[in-house]
Amino acid sequence: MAKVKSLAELKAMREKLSNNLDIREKSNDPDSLVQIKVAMATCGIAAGAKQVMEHMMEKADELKLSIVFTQTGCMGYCHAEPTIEVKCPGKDPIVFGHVDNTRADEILTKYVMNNEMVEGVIPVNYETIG
Amino acid sequence: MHVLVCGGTGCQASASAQIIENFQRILAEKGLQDEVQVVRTGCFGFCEKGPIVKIMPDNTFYTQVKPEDVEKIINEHIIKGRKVTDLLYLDPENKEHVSDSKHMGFYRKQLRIALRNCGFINPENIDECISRGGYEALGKCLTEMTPQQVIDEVTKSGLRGRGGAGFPTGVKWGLCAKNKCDEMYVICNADEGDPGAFMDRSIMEGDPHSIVEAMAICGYAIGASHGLVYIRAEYPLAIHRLQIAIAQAREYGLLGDDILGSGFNFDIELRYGAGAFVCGEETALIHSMEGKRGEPTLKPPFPAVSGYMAKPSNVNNVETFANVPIIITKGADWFASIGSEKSKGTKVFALAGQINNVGLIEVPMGTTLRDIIYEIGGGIKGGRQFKAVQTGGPSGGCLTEKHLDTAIDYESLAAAGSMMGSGGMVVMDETSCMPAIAKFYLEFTCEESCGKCSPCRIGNKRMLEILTKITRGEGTMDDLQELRNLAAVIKDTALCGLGQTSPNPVLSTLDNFWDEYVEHVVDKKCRAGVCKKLMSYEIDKEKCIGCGKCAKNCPGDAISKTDYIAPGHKLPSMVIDSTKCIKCGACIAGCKFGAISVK
Amino acid sequence: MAVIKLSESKINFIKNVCKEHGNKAGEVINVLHKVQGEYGYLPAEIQELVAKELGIPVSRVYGIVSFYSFFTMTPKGEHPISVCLGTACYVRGAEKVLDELKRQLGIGVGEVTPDGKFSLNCLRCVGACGLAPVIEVGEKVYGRMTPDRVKDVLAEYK
Amino acid sequence: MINVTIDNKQIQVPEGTTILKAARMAGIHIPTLCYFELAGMKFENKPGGCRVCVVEVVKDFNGRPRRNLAPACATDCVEGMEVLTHSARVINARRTVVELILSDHPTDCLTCAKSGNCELQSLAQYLGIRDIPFKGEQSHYRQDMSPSIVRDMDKCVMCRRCENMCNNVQTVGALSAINRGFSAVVAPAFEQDLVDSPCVMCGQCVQVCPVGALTEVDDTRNVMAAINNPKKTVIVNTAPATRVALGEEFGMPAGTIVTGQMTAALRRLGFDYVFDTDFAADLTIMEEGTELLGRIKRYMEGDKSVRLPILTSCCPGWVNFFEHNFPDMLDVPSTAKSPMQMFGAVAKNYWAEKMGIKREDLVVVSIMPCLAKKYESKRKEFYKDGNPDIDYVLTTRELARLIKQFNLNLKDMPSEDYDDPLGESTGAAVIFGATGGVIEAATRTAYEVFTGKPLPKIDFTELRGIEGIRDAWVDFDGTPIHIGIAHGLSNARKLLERVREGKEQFHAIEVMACPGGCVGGAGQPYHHGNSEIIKKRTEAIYREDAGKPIRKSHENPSIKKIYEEYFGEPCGHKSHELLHTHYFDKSEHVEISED
Repeated sequence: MAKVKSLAELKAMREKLSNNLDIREKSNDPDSLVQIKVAMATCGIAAGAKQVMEHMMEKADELKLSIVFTQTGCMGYCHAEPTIEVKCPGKDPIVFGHVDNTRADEILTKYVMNNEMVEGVIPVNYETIG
Repeated sequence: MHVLVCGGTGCQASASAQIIENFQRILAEKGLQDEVQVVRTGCFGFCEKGPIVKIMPDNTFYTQVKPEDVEKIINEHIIKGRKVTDLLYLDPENKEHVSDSKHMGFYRKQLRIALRNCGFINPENIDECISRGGYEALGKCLTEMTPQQVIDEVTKSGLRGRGGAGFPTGVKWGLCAKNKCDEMYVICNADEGDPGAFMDRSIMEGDPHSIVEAMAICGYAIGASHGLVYIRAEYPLAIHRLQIAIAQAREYGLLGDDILGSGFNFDIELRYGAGAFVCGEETALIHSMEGKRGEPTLKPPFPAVSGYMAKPSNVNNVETFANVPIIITKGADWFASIGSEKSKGTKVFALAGQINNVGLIEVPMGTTLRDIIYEIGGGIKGGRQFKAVQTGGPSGGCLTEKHLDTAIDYESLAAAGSMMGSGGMVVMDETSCMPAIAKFYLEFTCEESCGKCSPCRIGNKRMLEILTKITRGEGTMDDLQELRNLAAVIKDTALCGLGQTSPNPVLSTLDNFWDEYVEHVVDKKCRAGVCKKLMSYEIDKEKCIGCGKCAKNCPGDAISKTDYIAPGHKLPSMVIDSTKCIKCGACIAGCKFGAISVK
Repeated sequence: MAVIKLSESKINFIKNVCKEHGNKAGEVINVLHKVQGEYGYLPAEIQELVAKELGIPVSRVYGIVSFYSFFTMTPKGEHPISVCLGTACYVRGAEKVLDELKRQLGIGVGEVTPDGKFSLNCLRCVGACGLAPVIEVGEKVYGRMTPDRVKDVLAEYK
Repeated sequence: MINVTIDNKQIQVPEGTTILKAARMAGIHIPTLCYFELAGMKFENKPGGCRVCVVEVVKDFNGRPRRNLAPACATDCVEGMEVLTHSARVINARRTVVELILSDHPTDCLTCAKSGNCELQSLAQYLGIRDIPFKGEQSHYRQDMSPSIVRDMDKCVMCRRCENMCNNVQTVGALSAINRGFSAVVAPAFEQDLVDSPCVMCGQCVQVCPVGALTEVDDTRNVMAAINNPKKTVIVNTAPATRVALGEEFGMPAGTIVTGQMTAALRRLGFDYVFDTDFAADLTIMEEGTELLGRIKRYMEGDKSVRLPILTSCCPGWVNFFEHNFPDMLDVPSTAKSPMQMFGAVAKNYWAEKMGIKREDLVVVSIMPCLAKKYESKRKEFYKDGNPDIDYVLTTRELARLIKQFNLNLKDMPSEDYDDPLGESTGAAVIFGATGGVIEAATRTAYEVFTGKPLPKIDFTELRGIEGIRDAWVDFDGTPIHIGIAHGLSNARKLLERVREGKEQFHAIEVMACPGGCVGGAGQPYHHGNSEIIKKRTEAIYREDAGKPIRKSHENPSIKKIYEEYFGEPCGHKSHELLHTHYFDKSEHVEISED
């Protein structure tokens, strides 16, 4: 990676990166690309977020789902760890709490594949400055 | 169509299970079970108005739904498409029914500035950070602003130290910048020691780049090229992510020499704390980084004059730094528009204790405790009675019902006998005994006192001993007086912030829960049932059927048969020998007849 | 002549760590972190060698080791148990969990079971307040602990 | 200059003056406990820990009152500051703080070695404390008794003076604050005994301890038992620095010379013979001076194996220090024993033989300004058949206590002379008691021996002074000799490191462990930080020298006689046997073990 040499370059980079992320999300196969973020802060991990993420990745492979998994920091819902955010194309992201392997399977097979609601939805309760 | 029924503890307690059952039954009766799906969700965080039912996709939000309301919702809303107005949320301000959750006050209570990227980006990927505008503030400072302008901007924003004391950040930077020197340090205090606080940890785990960026900005502003993060060794994940962030920033040239072609050099190293709460005090922290015992020294000299390695140093807390980049990009005026008159912006709290929605929250300064506890926190666990909320950790105090409508900021919390502290907020219900809570905090302070000054080393120990006496029922009214005197002298004479604030939990509980202390001392009673020495277990001989299970469970052979057979029972009732009872509670746990109680 | 007796591997490891830190006195805490990370504890001989390598009195090293709660001079058990006594855990009953652990293990805080299997310690806040009360066994965190669960948790390691 | 108002008194003080110092300038007494300053010796202890000196700042730099009380010792005055040192708030706080300290302090003043000299005791009196309202746990530690120092940490008030002294002034590093909170205390690593630590027994920690936590080992009972034993012949020798300090214990001004009265008092105590360590000091000069000249000659003749500079070895604290810290340089110091050990060797061999007293029936007592001397007397190499050359060492303070117990007042004593022959000494021997004195005495003799000419001037004032490290070139009739002097072990360390790194070359270096040399020794009357006292003692030492009829060691008739009768020549066979010693490596070594 070459070093960023100026603010202009940084701004151009931001454009490109957010476009890239967008493209990655929307281009070639807009219907099947799903993004899942797993809250991986200490308390998420303590509650088993890692295992759940691994499990979901395996399960997604098994189900031949193309899903982008990313880890992220604390979403703030410590009472409901592990928490994950699922963003299906064209829809608002939904946060699920208390996700264990069983519920993870459910989220994949019901919500992601068939758009059926599953238990454990947490409403987003804050506004973020972006 | 989806019917979401809150399955959180609070709502469950108020019959959400029955509501779900009713929905399923009535929908099935009407043959709608395939069209309408009933889902039990996690807590909506709005337990005060529970049980909550949400109809998707139109996002209608019904509050305080009773099982008998279900039929009406199905008939009116699901079948006829008409909202059931009287079940809609009533906006307390304009008394209008609000149906859409996005427009409800509750959801606007939280505002994430410091946590803006937490839970949003992958903290281990700098690209995601940059795509969210990361490092642009640094770029702006380096290319468009002079160091003085940066300081002025931060000063103008009204940002104050989030570590607890609330010193204006811009002013602090300005003081340090005055002492220009070839070797200066920017220090990030990430030694979050308050038990029950995890804001800083979450920020470092979720958005480490904002800390890296802010430290570089600070370095530019004050003229330092060295950054040091003093971080708790107990936070391995935060350490790991910070290390990654620093390495990535170096790789991108956002740390190192000649950052963004500006000629400004800055780099960051990590230093590890080793478990000493007092190292949150900036002089102690500096000594610890120098490889010494973390003992504070008197200020002045302030670190801005003589800090790390006797060089001018600026110490800020993680959350303080996390606010800096966005102040630069969005402007001081924008930041200053949020919050209360003297406290600008937001504050992150680690909401914990006997509350439904334990979690990390960020609210504008000036939000009331009531909003935080009941609306964001979802109220008290198990529907029990609120008793107190502790802010500021071992340096803070316990606030009560009467403080719930206080708009929280640095001044109001201090005026109420507590303090902002780093942001621990622990909610307590009637099962917490306040003298025992004061004792808990003092135990902590005693354990964490560095031992350098006599008021803290010996004074806190003596206060703890008096509190121990009180919780054992051996206290006297004179002891209560002595506690107050001692607390006042320790506050007045201790060397550092830890010692000076250590009496706060005692003073605030004495002020707000005097009756409870008097009960312990005079009546030898602990109403919360926490102080074992003050408890006695008794068997109601009328309720006891004489099954003897309690006697079997008792590890101390304290329970035996009496001669008395209660009317309607066949076996003689049992009795507890209080001299043998160790108050373990095994008898109560085993009694199915509710015959045993704690007095 | 005072003698510091240590195995060759330990001597080499410690000397290397000190060297990595430039044998600088100011690095003593970082060095101790690494050495304790390797051996689990910091017995007197190790502190003496660290002091010698960094050119500082061993009293200063001990002054540091005895100051910071993270450092310990007693070896930990095979499965070190840490009970969080942060406020959130405390108000949710961590003390009862601790009492039960003490009872079942038959040891006090800071002690190791005679078979060397478990050691018991307290710490202040692991930052998992959402799961309070919390205990750690080795690296694994057990949330929402109750005295009843203690037996099952211990059984996992027996 | 800045203007401050203390207790309504307006004064001007230089910038950087603390409230405490400003108050002292204004004649206002603020009580202190942890604060300690040895002016001119670069030692100031102000951790701001005890909080006894707290004062109320009613007007701070910003025109507003300060929220908390401020420690006067560590708070600088600022322009316009207004301070109250004795307001009701201050007195209540001060009193409570002292009550708290007392609540964790044994109240065994009746039997405490520090009683009467204890700063905490004085404070309690000053504040009129009659009861300790706080009852609670008290700290308990194992008592540690080394040959020199008793550590009773139950009495420690965490003033940190000892720690500061041990680490910064002496760079010995035996003591550190350990643990934290209520358990915090000052101790050697792992709370091991001092004898197992790098402690050099200089005892400066004892000299500065405000309470009875650190005191000297008391040998007065043993000495009285020996005197009471009719079978024993008990003789005593008195070190140079004791005669200029003992008077202070009897209310005489610092720097009063009490040599004759001390001798008389010692006779009244029942010592059979009263001798002078100064005699042995002259002997030391003969041996050490000869050794120095020998090395210089060999060096000038081209022998590159010779170790220069020669280091003096009279100070047992210093000997311990280089054994611990400079094991690679053990062959550098002079092998000459200290004057005291030379005295012991001469007394128990030459003199005992001459008097027909059996070694085991002869008890040799030393009166020393020093605590390390107690340790030195117990070194195994100074024993013969289980019997030590020096049986007991009493400090100046212990001697004062004995004299008082005998209902004697030094002021009323007649002036008496030492006994012969081990009582005759020169001015060169007396100056051993001050920093630079040993090397000046050696120079006086070495010059005349080396050049064969009489000294043009006897006072080498260039070797005197109070600077921590000094050096001077002395012209030995055309041969320039470079002499270094250090007192205080941090200075010794600095100088030695310079030598070790080859940055500077010396022919001879004198080192004294204690600030000011033996006059500032740990066994001397407590100076409580008043460095004027040390200066006065030093001046007295040089006055005593100037008043002596003979001022060069080699001119001492008794010394000449002992060489004729017994030793033959300096550094000869017999003197090697009795007057020289060797050193041990006490540093830490790493050894590979199994496992």
